[in-house]
Amino acid sequence: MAQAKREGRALSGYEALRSETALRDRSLHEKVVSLEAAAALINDGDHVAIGGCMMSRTPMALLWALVRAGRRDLTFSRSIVSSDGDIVVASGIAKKVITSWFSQGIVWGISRVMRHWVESGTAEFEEWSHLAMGLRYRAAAMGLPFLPIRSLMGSDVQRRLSGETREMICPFTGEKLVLVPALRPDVAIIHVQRCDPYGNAQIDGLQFMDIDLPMAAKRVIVTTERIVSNSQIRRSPDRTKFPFFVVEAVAEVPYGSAPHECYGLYEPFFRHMDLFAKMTKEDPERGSRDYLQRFFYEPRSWNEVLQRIGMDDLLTATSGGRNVHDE
Amino acid sequence: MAQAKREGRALSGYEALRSETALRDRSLHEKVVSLEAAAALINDGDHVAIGGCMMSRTPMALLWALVRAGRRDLTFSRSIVSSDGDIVVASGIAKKVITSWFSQGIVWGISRVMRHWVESGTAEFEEWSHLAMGLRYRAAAMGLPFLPIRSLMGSDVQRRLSGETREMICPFTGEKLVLVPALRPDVAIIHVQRCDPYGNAQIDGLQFMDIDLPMAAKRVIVTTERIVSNSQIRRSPDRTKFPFFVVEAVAEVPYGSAPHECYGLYEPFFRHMDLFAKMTKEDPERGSRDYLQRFFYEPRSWNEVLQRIGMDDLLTATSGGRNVHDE
Amino acid sequence: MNEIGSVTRSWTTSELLTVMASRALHDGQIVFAGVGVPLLAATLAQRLHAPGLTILFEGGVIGPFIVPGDLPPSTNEQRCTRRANMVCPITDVLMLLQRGFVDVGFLGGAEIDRYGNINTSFIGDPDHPKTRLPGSGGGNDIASLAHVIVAMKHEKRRFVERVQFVTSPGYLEGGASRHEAGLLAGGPKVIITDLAELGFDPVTKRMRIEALHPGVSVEDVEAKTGFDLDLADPLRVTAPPTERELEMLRELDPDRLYIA
Amino acid sequence: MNEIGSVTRSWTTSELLTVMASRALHDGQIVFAGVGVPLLAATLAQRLHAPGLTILFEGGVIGPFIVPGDLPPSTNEQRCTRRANMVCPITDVLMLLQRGFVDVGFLGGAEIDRYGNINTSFIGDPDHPKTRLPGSGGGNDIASLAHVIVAMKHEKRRFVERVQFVTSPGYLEGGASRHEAGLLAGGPKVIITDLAELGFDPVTKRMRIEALHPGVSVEDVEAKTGFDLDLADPLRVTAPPTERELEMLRELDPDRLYIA
Repeated sequence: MAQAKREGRALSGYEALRSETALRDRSLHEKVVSLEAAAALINDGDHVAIGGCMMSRTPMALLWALVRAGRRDLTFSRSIVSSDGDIVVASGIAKKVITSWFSQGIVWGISRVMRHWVESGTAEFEEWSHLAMGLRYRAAAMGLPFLPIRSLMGSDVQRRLSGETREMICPFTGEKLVLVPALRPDVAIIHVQRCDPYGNAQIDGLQFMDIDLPMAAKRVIVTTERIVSNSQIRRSPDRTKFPFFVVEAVAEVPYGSAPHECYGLYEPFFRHMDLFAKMTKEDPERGSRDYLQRFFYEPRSWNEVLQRIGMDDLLTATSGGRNVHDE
Repeated sequence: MAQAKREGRALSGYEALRSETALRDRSLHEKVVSLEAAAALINDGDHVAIGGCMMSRTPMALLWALVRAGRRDLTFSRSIVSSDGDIVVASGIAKKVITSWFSQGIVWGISRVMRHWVESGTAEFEEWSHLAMGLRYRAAAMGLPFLPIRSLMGSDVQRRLSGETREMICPFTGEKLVLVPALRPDVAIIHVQRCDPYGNAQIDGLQFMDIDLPMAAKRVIVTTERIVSNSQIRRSPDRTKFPFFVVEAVAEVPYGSAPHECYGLYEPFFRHMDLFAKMTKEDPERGSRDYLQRFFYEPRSWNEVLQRIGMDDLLTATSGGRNVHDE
Repeated sequence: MNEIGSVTRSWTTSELLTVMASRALHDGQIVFAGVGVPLLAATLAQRLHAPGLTILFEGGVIGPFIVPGDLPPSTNEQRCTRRANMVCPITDVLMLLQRGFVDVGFLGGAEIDRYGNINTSFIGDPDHPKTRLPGSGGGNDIASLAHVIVAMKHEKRRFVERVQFVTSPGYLEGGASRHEAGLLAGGPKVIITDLAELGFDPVTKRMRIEALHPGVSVEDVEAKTGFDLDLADPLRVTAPPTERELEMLRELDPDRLYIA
Repeated sequence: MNEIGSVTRSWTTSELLTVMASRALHDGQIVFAGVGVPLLAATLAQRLHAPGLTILFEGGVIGPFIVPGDLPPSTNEQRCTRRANMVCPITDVLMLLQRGFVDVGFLGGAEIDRYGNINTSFIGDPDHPKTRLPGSGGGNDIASLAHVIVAMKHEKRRFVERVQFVTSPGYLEGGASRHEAGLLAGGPKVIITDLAELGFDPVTKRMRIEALHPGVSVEDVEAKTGFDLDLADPLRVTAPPTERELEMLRELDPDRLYIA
């Protein structure tokens, strides 16, 4: 398996994509696993794409399990990274983060954790524009080697990525276009509101890049607030955002995005996010070590993490989350 | 206006696209018009993209109004064309149909109407693959001059379109790719289940190419089963499939897709479709003349068209339509 | 009832095609199916030997299940969404072909040639056609990007040396020509007719008889084919449709819309 | 309270920036806004003079309306969707920029230079940065594809001759260089600071003072700018924030999260 995987990586081009995809088990079958078993499906060195964006639908419980499992040398990619980025670099599981924006959040200023680990060269932060990230995943989802983009040109963002992008002259218009390469994660980890045991996933509200991500990745692991029956999924098939056959495992994890939000169910746990910012502000190294100790290493289950975050924060976030369409 | 339009057409490339788009009124304002007024927004010679697919969510009432208005030299494009294609060629409003498949429907055999008008050279049927049609609209929706595709190659479909497509060698993989050019209709006409007075359109069930189409076109006209309040739209903004600012006019037309279907509301009017097939089978010219006379020219309102189609057919279609999620 | 050679059979040609096509499908596959024989074949396979098989419809439907007696008129109306797992835009469902998630697509055609190229566009000169056919639809995309099963009646005018127009590419001029044209995946796999199952030589990509239906001879097939066919070695004989297959099939299409 | 030159004003710097930015927006425009000053400015404009103005958020939100006192923490959480007309994928909302539907995008930055290039990535050598900043986000896309309004505090270390890293392109090296680089649309339009409004010479694309806020002199601006500024002719003086503007603004942000 590990051998096949390494070979798969060495391959490139369409034929490799096709044979790799053909080998995936795409049959309709149940694939419910525990959170810990889901984390065990991710290997050292994998490129892991994180679903959601910023503080929303972050698969935080799965990241918690990955940190505890002591995975190493992971590359993470995501549209925009918040404290999830801080945690994967501070815990040492990430060697690289590919994203368009990396900080806890505007209201907390520039992340000291990101700064410490990136400025020291311990973790790499590879910067693309937000649209470029989106088109890279979309190219992969479309089975294409690239997509053209009209931004990036002239900037140092592109210059710094020069080995990665190409330019072409459009044969129809004579205009210059930048080509951004398909980004094909080894694993996409995506948190959703509901999913059936086969992996049919439904997402309410903000979708971010989570329609393209599961189609782009080589494997997909879903965490879900609730596992629902296939019948419930079939009652509104136009709400299914990605199909079962791309999914390898489904784990039910209520509040699996805490302390980030899950649309319609809970808002970000702002007080807890303040706590994280405060703990890591003065001494990011010690602060994040303390934070990880208290909320990642000591709790033996995700429920225990939630207990430590506390009922007050959880209920406040829930109350806010349920107000989403309240005018 | 007509002058500006002709100039706009002569232009090509991104700068033309940008200036044309910048000139559109994209403000949040009400734009409800009658069916006839909606038809009057379409000019002779326009390229009109038809939303929906086959016998589903066809903006038939608007086509009825266009035929009655005696518009000329129109080019139509659509993912797949059913009797709507027969009607636009038989009525003489279309000089060209760009699509991937053109016939009334598999169960009725090859359309005699399509055959008669196309084989005689009166109307042109330009054939693309279905995915190519989709990617052409999508390229336009993305503000790109083309998208790459991995089909078409080696076929006579591509050969016959050779002036239209390009080939390139991928600078990342060395593989050959076909480039299909953006298809930018002058007007997209789209029928939906509900839309607010500003043009925020929500589509249930099958979406076909109707997410890309309105973003691709230079102007968009929506017909809707029901005009709903903006508040109702805002209660589920993730069901809005295209935004108000691309829409120029909204007309409320219940059963506006008859005798085709509208998901969740009514199925195709099969008996009426049989009638159309029967009338046009022996002598497509006389048959479609008779059909148009009876169901297009004589009725003075869409309601009268529905009356002529008849209550029985309407109720049967409605009963079928409402059963969509009935197992 | 249906008579070929000297054997009288208790099934129609469409029933035979459907049963044989269903057997060509395997559990766990993802299958692009049109209405009619393809959809019936895929559904039959699901019910008999491939419960984990997934159907895709061109209209943008993933994992539907048809309701017996309520067959959809095409792949683009709401009946196609019955009990579906997902509904999505057309371009995205077709993209699954390009992404490589689809194992098999079903195609038919007015003509097929020795290299499995299919014509659904023109009979006669495309500029002045004798018959303008409905065209590619998703056929070109399916044929370009997936393995293809063809189910069609065996007639000399349909099995031709060279199709008049390549709507959906097979192995083009044979040999490596498909790959050289840039089509790096897929290709025709099996042609199921009322007489035989035909496949392609792995190297030359010429069509060959793989198996004969019971009571059919090589000569019977040759008589209805417009070019020389190679023969697979060994040449199999298919098992006739079973009672169970036919019963199940007739349950699916009680009005005999597609199996008459 | 806020003191500049000799005039005492009854507004904060953020309030001034917000009011001036709101005035730069017109009815019917489609505006890409981040949280903070941009969102407040766009909302203020909607309520005062641009009721048909549409806000877009990077998280995939079209036409939201913020709830006073319940401001979103970023453009990517559910608070951003309050009273929205549409929610869509991020890639698609950013695509509106490329398609040309967006009139104006708001940007800020650590540094801006004489040609309106913005740095939000690195202070110091990118390979060994003194400070790694959060990066582009949608900034590069907005700056590449739309007209840009920048609202930022006027400080010498922020208004520099040449940014250390071009995250979001302005007019690059000036003149036609932006167009030549392949950026065929958009570009920085106005820079609003606590001292002045700055624009760009139509030909050289060098930054110039277009208007001074009341009580501010050209020298005040020059003293806080790291390069020579051109002057528009005539040089306007802006009207101070009105009571109505300030009241409305304070209603929107009663906790003074962004206007303190």
